[in-house]
Amino acid sequence: MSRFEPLNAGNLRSDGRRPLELRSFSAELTTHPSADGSASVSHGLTQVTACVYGPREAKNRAQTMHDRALVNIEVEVAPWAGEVRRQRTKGDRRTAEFAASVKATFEPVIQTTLYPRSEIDIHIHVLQLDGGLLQAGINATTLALVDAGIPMLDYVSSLSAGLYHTTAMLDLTNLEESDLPSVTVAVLPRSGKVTLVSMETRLHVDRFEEMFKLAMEGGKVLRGEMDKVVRERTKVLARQMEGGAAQDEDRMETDDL
Amino acid sequence: MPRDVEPSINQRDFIFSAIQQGLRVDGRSPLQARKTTIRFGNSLGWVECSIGETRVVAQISATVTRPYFDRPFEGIIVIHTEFSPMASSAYETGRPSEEEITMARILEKTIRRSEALDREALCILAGQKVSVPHRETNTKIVRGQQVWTLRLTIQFLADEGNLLDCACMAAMAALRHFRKPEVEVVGDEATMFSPEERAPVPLALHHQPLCVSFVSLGPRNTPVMDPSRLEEQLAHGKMTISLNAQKEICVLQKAGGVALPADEVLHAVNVAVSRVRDMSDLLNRSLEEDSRTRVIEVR
Amino acid sequence: MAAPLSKAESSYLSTGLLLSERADGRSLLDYRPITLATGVVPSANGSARARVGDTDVLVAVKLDAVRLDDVVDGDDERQEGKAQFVCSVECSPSALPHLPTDTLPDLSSDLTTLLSYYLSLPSLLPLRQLLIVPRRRAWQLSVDALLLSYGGNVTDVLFAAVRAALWDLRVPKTRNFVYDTPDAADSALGPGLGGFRIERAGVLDHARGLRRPEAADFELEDGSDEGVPLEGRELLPVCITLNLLTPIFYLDALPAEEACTPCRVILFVRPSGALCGLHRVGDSEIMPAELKQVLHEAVKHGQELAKALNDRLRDPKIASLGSNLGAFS
Amino acid sequence: MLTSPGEVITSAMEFMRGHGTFVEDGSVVASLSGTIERVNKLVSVRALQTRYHGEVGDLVVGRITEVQAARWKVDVNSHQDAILRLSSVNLPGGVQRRKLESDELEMRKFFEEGDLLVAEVQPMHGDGVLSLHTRSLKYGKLRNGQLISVSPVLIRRRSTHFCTLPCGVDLILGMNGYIWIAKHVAENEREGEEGFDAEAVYSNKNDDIDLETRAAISRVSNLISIFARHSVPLTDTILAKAYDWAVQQELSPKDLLRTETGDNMVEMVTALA
Amino acid sequence: MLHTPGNPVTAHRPGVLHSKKQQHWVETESRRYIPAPQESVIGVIVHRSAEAYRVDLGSAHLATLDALAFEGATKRNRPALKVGNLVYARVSLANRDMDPELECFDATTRKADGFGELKDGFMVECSLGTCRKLLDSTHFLLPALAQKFPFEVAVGVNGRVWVRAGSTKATIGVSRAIQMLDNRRTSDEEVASYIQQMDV
Repeated sequence: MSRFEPLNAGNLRSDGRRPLELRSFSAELTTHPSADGSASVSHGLTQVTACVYGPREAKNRAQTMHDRALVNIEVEVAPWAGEVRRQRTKGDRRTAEFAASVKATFEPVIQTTLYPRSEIDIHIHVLQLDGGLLQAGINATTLALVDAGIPMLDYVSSLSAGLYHTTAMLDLTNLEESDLPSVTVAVLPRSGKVTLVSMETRLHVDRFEEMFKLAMEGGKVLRGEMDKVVRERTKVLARQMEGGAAQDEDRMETDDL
Repeated sequence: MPRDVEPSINQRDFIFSAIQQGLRVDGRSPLQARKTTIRFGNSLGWVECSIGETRVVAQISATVTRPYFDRPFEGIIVIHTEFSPMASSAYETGRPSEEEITMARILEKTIRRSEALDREALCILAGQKVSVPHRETNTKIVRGQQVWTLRLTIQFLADEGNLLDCACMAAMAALRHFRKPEVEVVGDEATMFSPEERAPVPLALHHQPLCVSFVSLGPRNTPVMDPSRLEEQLAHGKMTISLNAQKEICVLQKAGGVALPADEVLHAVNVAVSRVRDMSDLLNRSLEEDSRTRVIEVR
Repeated sequence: MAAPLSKAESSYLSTGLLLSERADGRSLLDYRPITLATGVVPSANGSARARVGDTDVLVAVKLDAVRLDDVVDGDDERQEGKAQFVCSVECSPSALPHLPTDTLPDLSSDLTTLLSYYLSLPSLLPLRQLLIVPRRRAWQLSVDALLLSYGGNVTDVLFAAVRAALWDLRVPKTRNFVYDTPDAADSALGPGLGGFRIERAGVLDHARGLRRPEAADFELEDGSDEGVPLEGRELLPVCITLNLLTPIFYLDALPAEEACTPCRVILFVRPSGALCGLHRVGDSEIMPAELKQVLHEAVKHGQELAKALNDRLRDPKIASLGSNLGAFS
Repeated sequence: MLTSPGEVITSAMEFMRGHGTFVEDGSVVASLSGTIERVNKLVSVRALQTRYHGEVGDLVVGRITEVQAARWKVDVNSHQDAILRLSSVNLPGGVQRRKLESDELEMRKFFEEGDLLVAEVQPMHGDGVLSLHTRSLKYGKLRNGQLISVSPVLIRRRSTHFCTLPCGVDLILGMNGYIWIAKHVAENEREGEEGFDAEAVYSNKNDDIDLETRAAISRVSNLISIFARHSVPLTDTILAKAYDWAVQQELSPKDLLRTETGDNMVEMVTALA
Repeated sequence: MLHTPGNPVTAHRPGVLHSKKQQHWVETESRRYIPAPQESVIGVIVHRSAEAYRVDLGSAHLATLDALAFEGATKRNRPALKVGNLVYARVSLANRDMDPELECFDATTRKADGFGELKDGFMVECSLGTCRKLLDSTHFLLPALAQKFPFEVAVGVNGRVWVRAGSTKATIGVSRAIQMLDNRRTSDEEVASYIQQMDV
């Protein structure tokens, strides 16, 4: 039915990218000063914000765990996020599944055992959606957790990949996602291990490996981009806190923000 | 929500140290599945599947309805999963837990999203005009835009681990076992025949995806196939792969949990390929045996 | 709404209010600085974000072409121009992290009701402009707001953002056309046409039945990405919330101040000074004499607010930067 | 030296891991983003934004969240509410008075939900829950002012966290980032050991506060939030300087709400330092 | 089990009826335990506080185990059980209006009497009926196993059996034998032959 051509004759994708080129990535930390940590992440037109509260006293004591912190995820998709206006209800299965995946991804990475009986609440807002919901949600959550100063074993960076005939491509848009077999992975870059793999489209076993491994490589590259943002922010904070000593540079840094 | 009581330290330590030696408490090796059996009921499309002590019943019914507005040429399949406290005291009626939602979603992706069923073949009449269907003795005549709506109900009877694989097997078996009444279309009029008049026809399936689940267990995160309930509770991570006999992955879901090296994921995929081959063989064999015992009257 | 206050704190705050010396040094009718940015959601037809203190609201307006009910009789005028809108206000759990999440839907639905009230104010939306094909097609507005964080005075900030998003809205230019023959009309069924699908044959049957050479459908004009601003956007009402702590009343409450104020009056004021809506929220009652004074001040400050917002929105820099609207009194 | 989660800092053979790090495969790895600190063989990472991690002897400002059997739960911006036992507060009728059964039934007479208090962190019990005490005349219920909360990392450990600014405002800089700003009460006006009575210590009534003091409190409060926005650590000296600057510039408290004014202030005051 | 003096005896649970002299009881397949005084049970610690532990018995309510109800326990010297530990205890109080209470010693002698924390090993869950079979000294299973290798076992009437043998394999062997006995589809003969063929 679709006349959409994922790759043109010049080996370029519909938005002009080369197959392994990522969309423009940008991130900002402490977007919500009232949260303990927050971050906003954009992959092209997809924009997701995450706010972290905690570790803090659990609201629902029956749910607490005696040996570690409870991680709660709430996801909200803005009605205007997708192409068609849609108001999602609380019980929406897709949203619930998304929240469950993010939760299971971060539970083993956050050092929850340092905070018994506490809870860490993570609120994810999807402000705009053009493919890569899971990857943007995971990346925003990673950055928000770093921003909140919650100890983690590593970054978690996530990326999607697809396959058109034999060409693998990274960081899919909505159009590509709906047309190509695709996989989303989340990696722990230091160990190179994969914590999340999600594929929902039919693909022969033999063609899976290349796409899967490329997505993992891409995820590691993305970690570098995320770390840049974190370091920039940490540098600014550190200078400001030092006070008088580095005043001049300090001002330059704040101007950059 | 009552949380399941977590397994005791003794059970955890024992299972972890056993898996280090390649042992499981039910005597299996890590990549060995429990005995799988399929039992067909009297009515077509009623299947009970069990893996070890885990038991699931899948049931199919078909009705004629109007299609969805945006998909006028396709039939409808509704998948309904029923978790009840009967399967395990951890389940409660009412708001489904995360685990239940994840399971229902994987079933949905495996059966519906992977296009296991030819939905266009469920279309009876794609015409535009609508008139009231009228009845004769046994033969029903339908007019207008009409499609089959299949309702797949999955009931969980006992949860001793790995409900998902069992449910998927039951569902696919039910889809293959089911027969829908034959329909003859002349012009823009369709005639539906009762089973007495003409033998009902099987559903058109594109392929037959089945789920294989693994958990990571113990200090070295040993991959374990077909986990028991206790193993599931103690697992550091879970991964489910849906495949068909043509070696096509339909769903691969590892939603978080402990991180694994890429090669371990790929290895699991390969293990799943052979497990699915065995399960498909079993399913085909069971269906054949059943059809031999069934006398379908054809006039 | 905020965390509970101690008795000493709330008495310190309310005494301060009665003495006209507020916790952050403002006087009773001072606003905090308002930050406004438009065009923040690229995929929407109009959007804006407004921030006052910690209160942060994001609003997006989208336009969808919808089919009007095929009613022939009745009030023709109304039918032709029946403006349609859907709206929602969602309150994110991070806006009010102290609240249990199950009380958020109440706040959401209260604000949604208020927004729906605002949008259905007579002559608020330019019906003629939103009509595409008379009797057939019109633009439906979806106005969705997201309360991202809460720092008091949600209503005023919400409507400042809604107003800015409507200001930012561009209505696409369209061209109507008529089907020549019924055959041509039939062949146009089914597949999409100019991106919009005719949903039922009934529309056309009906058109033929009337035998009027009416426009049947439309297409978007080429090269008009820009669209047209909403007519009368300068005249959109603003929301002014007055907090009543008899005998005084004040504007732009902080969360802690809200917690020790028994009654609020929410007013919608046109830039002309006309009052077009009034809601009382809270436990206590108002005496008519007090109300008179309240209305007087509300209208005065509403006009000032509307003027300040309009001036700011006319500034071409706002779309890219997001600008700071000074505190005014 | 900056680091981020998952980054190997050094070998675990030579160094010991401290806060914000963990050991894996023979290396000390950072679990936080922040600055690396080395004290002898101990390596730790200090986050530049985090919740309060209690230490014994810290002075904190907290808010009662719950009244339980013979104890209160107190929000101190930490990962769990702290505990204030009935036996850890001064009871009316003399410092040495032992607690009675009847006190347990009237706990809300001392502190009720929402009440603010200043207290000291006591040696804690096994599972990391902070325990507080107010058994000093300096500690107890807070009145006559307003609370502002900032990131705990902006409050450095000092000899005293009770300061009096020249403008006639008392400050309590809680280590947990909660700061109490109140009307100055002279030392001799405080209730002495002798005159310790429930009325005064657990009173919910404020003294009369004149407009000038209120304005000073507002100004200090606005200055603190500006510094917090710029992540400038808070001390009484920097606040006093900022206050003088604001008065010099003839800025009313509400003028400080403007972003540009705030930016100016930080620039001027930190340059003076 | 059912024992009502006088009046006609009526069963109120399904099962196999057994009679001995004047007593009648019904053997059920039930897995739900209803605590009764003086019965020995195996519980999992699910919560600890300064004074007592809360213990899951697989029954409708959690039971309370006083931190001092252990041999040699004093105010200063209490057992340090963690959440998740197993205890072998006796029901000291079972009242339908109150949570059941447990003790890990004989209240009169204050001796452990075999009760207390169960260290290591593995816990098998089975029906209450299987537990009673195992407690019957004439039943073949445990003696048959003991012929093969030495092992320790604690049987709680609440459907839980704790096993500890010299090796992991041996422990698995015992627990599998118990599970086979528990399974309705396997006959006693099959269980016996499994034990015979067991290779440990």
